[in-house]
Amino acid sequence: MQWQDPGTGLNSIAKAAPTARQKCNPDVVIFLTTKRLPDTPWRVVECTPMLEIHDLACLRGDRLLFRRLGLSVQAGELWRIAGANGVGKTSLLRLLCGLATPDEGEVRWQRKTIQQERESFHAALLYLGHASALNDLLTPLENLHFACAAAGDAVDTAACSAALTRIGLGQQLDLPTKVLSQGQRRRVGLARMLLATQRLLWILDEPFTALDVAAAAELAQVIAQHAKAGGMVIFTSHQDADFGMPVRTLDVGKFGGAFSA
Amino acid sequence: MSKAFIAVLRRDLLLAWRSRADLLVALSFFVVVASLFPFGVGSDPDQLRAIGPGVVWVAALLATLLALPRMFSQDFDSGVLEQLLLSQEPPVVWVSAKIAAHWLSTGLPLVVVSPLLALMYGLKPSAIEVLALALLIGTPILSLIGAIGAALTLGLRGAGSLLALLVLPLMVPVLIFGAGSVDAWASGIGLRAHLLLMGGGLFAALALAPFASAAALRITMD
Amino acid sequence: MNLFKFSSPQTFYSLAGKLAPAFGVIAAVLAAIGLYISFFVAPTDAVQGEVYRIIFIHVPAAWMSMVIYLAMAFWSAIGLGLGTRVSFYMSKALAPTGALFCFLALWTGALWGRPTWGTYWAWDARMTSQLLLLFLYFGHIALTNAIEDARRADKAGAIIALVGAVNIPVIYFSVKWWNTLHQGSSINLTKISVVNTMLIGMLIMALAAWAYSIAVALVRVRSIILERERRTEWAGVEIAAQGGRA
Amino acid sequence: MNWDSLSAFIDMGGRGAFVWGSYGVTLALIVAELWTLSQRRRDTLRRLSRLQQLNGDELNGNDSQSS
Repeated sequence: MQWQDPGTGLNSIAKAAPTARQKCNPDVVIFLTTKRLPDTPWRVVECTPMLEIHDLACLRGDRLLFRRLGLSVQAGELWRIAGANGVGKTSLLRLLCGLATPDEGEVRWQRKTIQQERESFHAALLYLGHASALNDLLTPLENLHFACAAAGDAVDTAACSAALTRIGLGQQLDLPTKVLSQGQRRRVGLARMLLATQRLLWILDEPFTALDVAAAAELAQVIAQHAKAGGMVIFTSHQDADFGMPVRTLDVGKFGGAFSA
Repeated sequence: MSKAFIAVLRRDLLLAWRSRADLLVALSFFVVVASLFPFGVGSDPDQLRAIGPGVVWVAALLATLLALPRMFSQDFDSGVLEQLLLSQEPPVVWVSAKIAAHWLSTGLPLVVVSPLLALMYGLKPSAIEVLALALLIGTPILSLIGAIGAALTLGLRGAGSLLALLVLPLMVPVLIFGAGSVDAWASGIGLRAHLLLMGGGLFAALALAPFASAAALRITMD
Repeated sequence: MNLFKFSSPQTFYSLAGKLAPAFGVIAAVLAAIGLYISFFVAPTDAVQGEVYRIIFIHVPAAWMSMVIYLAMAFWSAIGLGLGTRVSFYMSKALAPTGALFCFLALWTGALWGRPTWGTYWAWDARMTSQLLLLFLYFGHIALTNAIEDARRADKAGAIIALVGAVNIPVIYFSVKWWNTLHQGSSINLTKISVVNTMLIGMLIMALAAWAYSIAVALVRVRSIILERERRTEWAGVEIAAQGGRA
Repeated sequence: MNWDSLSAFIDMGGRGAFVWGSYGVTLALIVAELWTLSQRRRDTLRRLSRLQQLNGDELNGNDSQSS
């Protein structure tokens, strides 16, 4: 288990700072925040996690889904959110994105809460939810192009159709999305990932659902590539996939509510 | 104009075009409701001329109301709204685009068809112009106010009737000045005051309603 | 189980429990004095006769319905701005009483109108705005009840209360404009020659209505707080203590 | 004192129905509101303490995770 004790998360970082000063080279490590101390000639590098979750609690109606949930994610890490149905995996992902407000605790992106840093956080975030975010009357190409443009990515139609062709939807570019199968719809999301590699944090809700073996392998490869390039991926999944790299696991069930009034 | 605004506006207009059959239904509703009144109140030309502007306005109000749930519900169900909320742009930008697209696809056709109905009610050509002008200024206000209600009632059971209860009282001032402008013009008082007030109302609604709708959408999605 | 450590609902709960009876007593005393003045001190009106005595409830009810809506908007703004849950609870607790006074203003207005102007209902600016205000109350209550998620209901209710409050002056002004333009029913509401005792009676009745509204809202907010804060430790204790007696 | 007798008081100068109609409905609605308020408090307490008991039983047994 990699999750930190939420109460002491920041303290342990502060304590770790002296060692970091000796070991890290500020010019090499990209994803670390650097700070100049007032009385010292050198810069102190604090090995800060990019995304920190502190003491998070989530209520759904009358049920307490989880509480005191803590997690810190650093660049290059791959996290799988595990837990049985209904423990609040999707709720957790929505909290991480800032779509929902936590009942307690907070989510921090580069040391600031995601509410304070909304714009820069959302610029660095790709979230693919349970719903496909596709409109049935538009073609996959139109859907993908709109998704990129609405998110604020400058991606032209050619790049969109190239991405769709690469993941095997080259024949369906100009068909309405309603004729696509579930797996094909999911592939549009895969294409969106290919076009969002510059976004550091990917949060994916059940990305493997409805994908066939080949597409699932391709997805695993895309995810692993993103993490190896310094990105972060947090996902939920019921299937096992081979990423060719270590996957850390957070079991939401362990933070389950002790009561449900 | 921002990228997200253009993207949302273009997409929503494209979608409106692809589902134009639905829009025609709302437009036919407008025409049918407005043509029902003579059967209820009789066909006395003077009376019809007197109630004409009001009838057209009430029908426009109801037709707008009928089309309002469509503004967000499809995107709510399909997850597009979630994606839009995660956009870098502040929500008010794309909410404005959605309201604009909604008015262009449902409000503007009402304005275009209204002279036809006014003719059926025996309004003079100049009165018809006044009515169309008032609708042109007034229907965007209806869409703007309606957007708040549509965002608040998103995904609720009985959203349609709840929406009507919420927004119709708020739309009364628009109805008063919209229908009143024709009377004012006909009685020689002049249009200026009415149109200025409606224009002011439009600016106020433009300045406030998108923010209120954006806040309402955030609350609904939370 | 000290998870939701917000003290303010708890403090407010006990504060409301202490204040509500006090305001209830004030309301009862003021109403008694007000009723005595309205029936036994205030003289018969020269023009309208005895029927004008309806204004001792009509006018305070109309005032109250407006004041309560504004109070709801005020609490809503505070709730949205500061995120204090108690503000939302107060806003919700005030709505039914506001709707009640709004209906009473309409009802007594109609009963006053019939003998005075020969009609129960006139499309008069004040009565029409009052009717629209009643619709605003209905909309608010219906919306907050239709939303199952309590937090969403709080905030959605707050937004519609604020939008409504912004619209109230617009509605009143437009209805007045419409009324003067159409000249359909010009009713002069100030036909009574107001004497001092009438004014004092009306003011005392209005104060009684204020005290009553505060008392009722405080009692209602206590139920709402218990319902919504039931997961907290203190509410659990309170429920266990009071529930046995209920 | 405005009234010669009780019947004059009730008659209200011939407008008794309107005056008492107003005051009566006001009184009735206020009584109804107070009654629903006390009912509401009692119902809330009863329901919540019932839930509390149920929940206590559940905690002593196995905490279920299904939704």
